[in-house]
Amino acid sequence: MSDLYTAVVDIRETPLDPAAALAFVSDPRFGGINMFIGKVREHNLGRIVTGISYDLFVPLALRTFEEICERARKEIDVPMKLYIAHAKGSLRLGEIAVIVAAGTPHRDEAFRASRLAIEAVKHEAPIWKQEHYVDGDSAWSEGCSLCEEHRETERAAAHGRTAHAHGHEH
Amino acid sequence: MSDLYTAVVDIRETPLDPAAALAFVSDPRFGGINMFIGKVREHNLGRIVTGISYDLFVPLALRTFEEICERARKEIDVPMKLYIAHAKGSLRLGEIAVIVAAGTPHRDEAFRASRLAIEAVKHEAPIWKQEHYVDGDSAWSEGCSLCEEHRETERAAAHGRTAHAHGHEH
Amino acid sequence: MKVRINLFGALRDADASGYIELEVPEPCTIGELRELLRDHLRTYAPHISVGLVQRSAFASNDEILHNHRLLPEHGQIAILPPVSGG
Amino acid sequence: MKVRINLFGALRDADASGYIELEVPEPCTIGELRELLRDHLRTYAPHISVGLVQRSAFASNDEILHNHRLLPEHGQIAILPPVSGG
Repeated sequence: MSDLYTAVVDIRETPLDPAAALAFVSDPRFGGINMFIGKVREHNLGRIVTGISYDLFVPLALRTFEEICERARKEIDVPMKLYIAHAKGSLRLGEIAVIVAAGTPHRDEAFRASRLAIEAVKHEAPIWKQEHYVDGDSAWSEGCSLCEEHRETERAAAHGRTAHAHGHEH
Repeated sequence: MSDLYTAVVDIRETPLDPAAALAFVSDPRFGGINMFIGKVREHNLGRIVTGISYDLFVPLALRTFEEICERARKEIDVPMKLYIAHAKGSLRLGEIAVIVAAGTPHRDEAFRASRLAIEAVKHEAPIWKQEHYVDGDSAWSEGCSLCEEHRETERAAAHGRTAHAHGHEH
Repeated sequence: MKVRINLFGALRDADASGYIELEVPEPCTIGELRELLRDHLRTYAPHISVGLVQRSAFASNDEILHNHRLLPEHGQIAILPPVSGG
Repeated sequence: MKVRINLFGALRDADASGYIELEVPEPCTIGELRELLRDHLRTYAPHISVGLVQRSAFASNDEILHNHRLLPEHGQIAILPPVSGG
């Protein structure tokens, strides 16, 4: 398991660190490293955002990250190091919310592992985003149901377009 | 053009710098950043590699990087910052040969821009890799022809499997 | 038995304490707990949408618990509204 | 006219100086230059494979020059074997 690093980072204590992610996934066996960084951006759905608060159910979030790592390893099936870290707390514009990094022998594998991981973090991990707007208002983002019964309904409603095609943007 | 950064870095002077790449592609408009890093790895095609020398035709390489950036912008068609830097000179095991980074509003765009850029760098930029092996031997890597006449032949030989399906691994 | 339901995300607005305690029959399935919570919120937190409870999952520290599952014995559970990480 | 062909990658092994100078007719197409270079290498650098020259592209500082193009007037050109960056 030392090839997998998963963390929930309380950003009152320390920011997320891309250099640490790169160092973790580097290895003499690996020629390809892919890293995805999610940051707080200025606009969402037409409103001006000043910050985001992230709420997490930490024990299950960490367990979900580990499961995601195991799945990436199984699906891509090459030697691999994976790093998943998500912020907890209140972030300002431009701060890092999530880092996913993958080191693998070749580039295609690194891109695939990193993409798989970030999609799974977004759709499966118990994490909630509350956006704060310039006018002082706040709103919890529309999200992705973890409830299997409900997912089936969403899927049917999407008429099989894709497995994940409900209305919200994420 | 200030949204595009392209460089050939003489690694006798300075190493490639992932932090600089991330800083360059960061922007309040962007929620997604994807970075690919190519490193010298220990093994290639079963031989133990101790280092790689990169030869570049610099003016055309830089022009090619710029063309790649313009193409990414056109194909993906969202606000975007792109960073492409390639090492020139002799690298040791674990050192960085290439960095591609893309900042965009959303994550799918960042992944696509970064992937498009690294594929184009590998297949189109005038760069040559000489591998040095533990036994003292060296070899220039088999590569991808820039010669249109020859590409057609390669494509025909590949029986239309993919547009780029010749025998070598890269 | 008494169960403590820990709240997250938009459901934190249901109670400032961060949890809701309910008296439930024993044994109690997740589906039954969902009904009881819905009734509770209708009375004590009418600003919370019924649809949100419907789209939420219940979970232990280790896994999502679907409607047919039984309540964990230690009487602690989390309710997870639709997620929006990253 | 005299043309200087700058060498890269595996073709550097054709001449330690990093370039080859050839006398060529004027005007001269890239296709004709390719033939002349092949003949030259057959004599002066027989260890270089003819196939490698065939798979190589000629280029100015700005662009690849295909076989039907004319040699640039300043008499400098690069020959680019198959590329392998990244």
